[in-house]
Amino acid sequence: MLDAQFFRVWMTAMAAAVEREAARLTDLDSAIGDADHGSNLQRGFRAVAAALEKEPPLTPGAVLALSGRQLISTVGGASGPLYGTLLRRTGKALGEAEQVTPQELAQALRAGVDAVAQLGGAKPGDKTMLDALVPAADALGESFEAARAAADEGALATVPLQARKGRASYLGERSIGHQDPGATSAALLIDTLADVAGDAA
Amino acid sequence: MLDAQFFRVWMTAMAAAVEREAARLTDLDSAIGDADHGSNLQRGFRAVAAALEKEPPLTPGAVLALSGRQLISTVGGASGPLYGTLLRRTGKALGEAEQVTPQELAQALRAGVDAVAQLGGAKPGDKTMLDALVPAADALGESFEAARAAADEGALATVPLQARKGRASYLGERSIGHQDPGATSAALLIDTLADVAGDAA
Amino acid sequence: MRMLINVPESVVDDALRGMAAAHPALKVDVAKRVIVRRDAPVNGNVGLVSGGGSGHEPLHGGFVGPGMLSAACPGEVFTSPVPDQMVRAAAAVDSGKGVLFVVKNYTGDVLNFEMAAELAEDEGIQVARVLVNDDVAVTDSLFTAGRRGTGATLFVEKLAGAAAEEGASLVRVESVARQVNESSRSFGVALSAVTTPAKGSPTFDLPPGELELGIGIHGEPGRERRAMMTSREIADFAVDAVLEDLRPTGPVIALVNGMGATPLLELYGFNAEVQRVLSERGVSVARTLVGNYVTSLDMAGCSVTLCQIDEELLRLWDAPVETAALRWGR
Amino acid sequence: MRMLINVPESVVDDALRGMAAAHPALKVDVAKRVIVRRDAPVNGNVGLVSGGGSGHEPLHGGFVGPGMLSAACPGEVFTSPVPDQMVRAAAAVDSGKGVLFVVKNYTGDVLNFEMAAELAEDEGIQVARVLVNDDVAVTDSLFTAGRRGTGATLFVEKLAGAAAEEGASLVRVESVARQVNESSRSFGVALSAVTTPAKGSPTFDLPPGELELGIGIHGEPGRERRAMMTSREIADFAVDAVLEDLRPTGPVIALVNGMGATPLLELYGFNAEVQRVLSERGVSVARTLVGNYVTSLDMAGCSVTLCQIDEELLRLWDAPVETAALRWGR
Ligand SMILES: Nc1ncnc2c1ncn2[C@@H]1O[C@H](COP(=O)(O)OP(=O)(O)O)[C@@H](O)[C@H]1O
Ligand SMILES: Nc1ncnc2c1ncn2[C@@H]1O[C@H](COP(=O)(O)OP(=O)(O)O)[C@@H](O)[C@H]1O
Ligand SMILES: [Mg+2]
Ligand SMILES: [Mg+2]
Ligand SMILES: [Mg+2]
Ligand SMILES: [Mg+2]
Repeated sequence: MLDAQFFRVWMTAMAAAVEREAARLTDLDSAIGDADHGSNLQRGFRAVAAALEKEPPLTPGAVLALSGRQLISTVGGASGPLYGTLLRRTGKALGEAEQVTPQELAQALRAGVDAVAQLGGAKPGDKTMLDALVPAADALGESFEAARAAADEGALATVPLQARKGRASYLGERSIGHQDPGATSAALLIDTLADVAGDAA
Repeated sequence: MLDAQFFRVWMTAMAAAVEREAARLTDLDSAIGDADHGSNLQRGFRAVAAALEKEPPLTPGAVLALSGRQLISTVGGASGPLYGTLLRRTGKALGEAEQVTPQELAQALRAGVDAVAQLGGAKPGDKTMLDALVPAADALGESFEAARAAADEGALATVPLQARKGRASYLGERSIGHQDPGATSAALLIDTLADVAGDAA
Repeated sequence: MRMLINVPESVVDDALRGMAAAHPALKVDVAKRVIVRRDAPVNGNVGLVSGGGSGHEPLHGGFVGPGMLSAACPGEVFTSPVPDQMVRAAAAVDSGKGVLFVVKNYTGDVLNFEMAAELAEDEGIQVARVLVNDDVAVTDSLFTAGRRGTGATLFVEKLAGAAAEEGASLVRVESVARQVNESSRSFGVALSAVTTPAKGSPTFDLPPGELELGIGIHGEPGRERRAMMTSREIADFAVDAVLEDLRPTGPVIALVNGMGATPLLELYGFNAEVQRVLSERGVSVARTLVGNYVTSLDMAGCSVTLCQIDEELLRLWDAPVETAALRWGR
Repeated sequence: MRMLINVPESVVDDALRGMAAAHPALKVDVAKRVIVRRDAPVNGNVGLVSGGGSGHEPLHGGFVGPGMLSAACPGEVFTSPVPDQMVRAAAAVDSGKGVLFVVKNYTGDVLNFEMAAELAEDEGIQVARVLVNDDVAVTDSLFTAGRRGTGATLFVEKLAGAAAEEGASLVRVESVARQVNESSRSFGVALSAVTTPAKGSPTFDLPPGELELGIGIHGEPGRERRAMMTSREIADFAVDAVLEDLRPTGPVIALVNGMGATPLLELYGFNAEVQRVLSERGVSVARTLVGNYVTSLDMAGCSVTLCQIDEELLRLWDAPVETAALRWGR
């Protein structure tokens, strides 16, 4: 069972991962975007970590919902509302339970991912974060490690794609050959989840 | 004896010399000035050549006076009024004679150089065109070749000087170690005079 | 890094403090990142709010004031602001007649303004939104996020702002804004890449002697790279790209815009070429604005925006405006 | 070369054609290179004429109009104009009350305006001249050409222009101009060199990570090169350099000026630091102007100019002005 503590650790670990990977995410974004994805998420997850520390929510759902709200209020850009919605809607789907099963998380994540797709209007294959999130949500029912593998693979698979959403779409065919920054950070989010689950096991 | 034709050839040869050396003059000016001395003189001596061709003046004095007026009306910058005054006042000093001796030219050039010193307020050693013009005017009484040597030497001798006039003076000690562009073009003017005199001889 | 900054993290806050000091006619909330005209809310007037990533100055903060925007929300550099800012701005300028959000068509701006509109309506503020999407370099199709919002933003903000200043209803101000956007098209060219404070090096590598055609205002590379072109050739290319899409049937207002690092001397020279090609194409130009208005930090380059006008839009263009960056006609 | 030009030779002519198209309130004689306000000569008013090398736009042409310059004479890039232009300008604006030449203190400008003054007086025009020499980076001594004219030119042109617009006599306009110059000092910093069209490569080599302190506006290197400084450090250095020379005993107007390629976002941030150090030094700031006004083509960098004012100068500053680049208060 996964409790609020588990989710707080996940979010904090994600904040640390973003610090570590920020430059790489920004570099990816400079190739086909506007060179801010790393600093965007840095700003957001620093706020998440601070908020969770200040007043730690007591349920898994509340942890994610608070994290999502923080992202919405601090990130801006495309990734702020999208990641914010992902976490908020996943949190909402988890309800008020004090503990949740990995299966329940998988289902809730699916709801969060659907909300991202609805908000941004993207589909898998459009070279966005969904290319990592959708397969990860699918695989999470199986295991954390399967979700990690699916997310990583999904992120890598964005390289040959032509972007159809977000700034990268302005480049047309010139977006081909670069890995999508949002898919990369989404894989980081799932990787971190799997790390935390591995440590907890 | 030097006639109007001699002076027209001198001015035309100077126009050609400026075309040839413009990039070098501008480079010198970019080290301690504003990178325009070459193009300034190019603009001016093209206008001189065109004016002399259009309505060739009939006396040495008139050739130089017209040339000076052209420089004043087309060059701008520091060198426009200074070179313009040099030629105008040299021309004026030559009077209305149809032919002049090298001695008369030397005297007239001295008057022109004095006018430059008065207008710009510079003295030899200030790292300006005067560092070539003053010794050249002094040596011209002796021979054209002596004037050439004196001008070239004077221009070279500006390298170790600290500028006290013109833009280069803003640099303070950083002007040391660079040859003055105006002294360089002044040497070019005297070199050209010596060339033309050599060809005429 | 050749930047006049302290640290990348404080660039926007520093700029807002500097704006506050320079423009007493603006209320600048540095912490909350909202720039509001001092006399807001203006009784009887619709509020006009825009915003977007920083780095495009004077857009948007420089356009706040009588006759143009009521408030602006600056985001981080090249990052759209967050909904909290827009809600705060809407609350500050709403006189009860409602608020129009002017949103440049970028995924981030669209999503954040969308969330803000919902939140503001929850607070009882009537909100309408207009998307600006004028950049013909991006095809408006299912395969892109749609045309970007660039130079036309200035036209929308000026003309809708003039309507709002006259006391027009929200419906009317929105319809002016929509008409202006639909009547405007832009095309941009970069002679150099952008260096953002966060990244500290150019966002793409553009060797001297080459240029990017069809760039946006966020340091994204363009659609195509070519060997350097003359001002004349660039004007032909950009104006024709705009005209092909706009197909104006009447006079236009022209914005000949610098991307930030192109000297005004060059921009004016470019304007001469823009006017030449417009006259060759039989397009009559009612008004021309030349300058750095919708910029991309230290990018060298330019863009051309044309807005086809009718008598009413021309009247609104000539109407008084009193902002940091645009002023006339009082 | 990353320039938006046709050929280096036509840069100034092209720009003048572009100015003419953009500003119907100006009479631009492209061939003769004179920019005159359309209603000149204005009966009963002294004419105010300035000029200098091109590449400093909007200075001077952008400051022609009611309340500021009557006419401007643009030279080649970084090259002072020729006397013929100034004489023509003087003749175009003289209403019989005389003409004041505002001359930046560079050998070229000084000599050409001097010749022009003689020629204009031969034509029966009464001419006075004021030298602007505000740059504290250059020691005003026998060993230099004297302090350069930089940012204070804007103050002289605005304040003397306001006096002229009110119908003040030539003696009075000249004395305002002289007072403003004596009450103003500047200091400039470059973060990059300049590339002139004629040369096509940077006028000096400034590696990233270094800056030049005490630069002029013609791409000349400064007095000293240092490792890159923060905005805060630059503000301390520049403001202190100015204050040390000016020693103001009352309020000042501050011009926080961009050299051309520094983004407005950075300039506003720099202004915040300038205001901070001024307040730390106990100097009160009555008005602040932030923007690219006295530029050096594509140079990145900034300058600070302070002008100590009295009530009369403040009134003249606030007086209406209506030019391409400065407008307020009508
Ligand atoms: N419509 C969309 N749906 C899903 N993800 C998107 C969409 N648009 C952009 N993204 C994701 O957002 C990422 C960019 O985020 P970021 O750089 O932070 O924002 P911005 O593009 O506003 O600068 C992209 O790499 C992409 O994965
Ligand atoms: N006061 C002066 N007296 C004599 N020569 C001068 C004076 N000031 C400048 N010069 C000369 O003018 C040259 C620069 O000319 P130029 O570059 O054409 O003009 P500018 O300095 O206006 O750009 C200098 O190299 C110097 O020789
Ligand atoms: Mg981005
Ligand atoms: Mg020079
Ligand atoms: Mg962004
Ligand atoms: Mg010069």
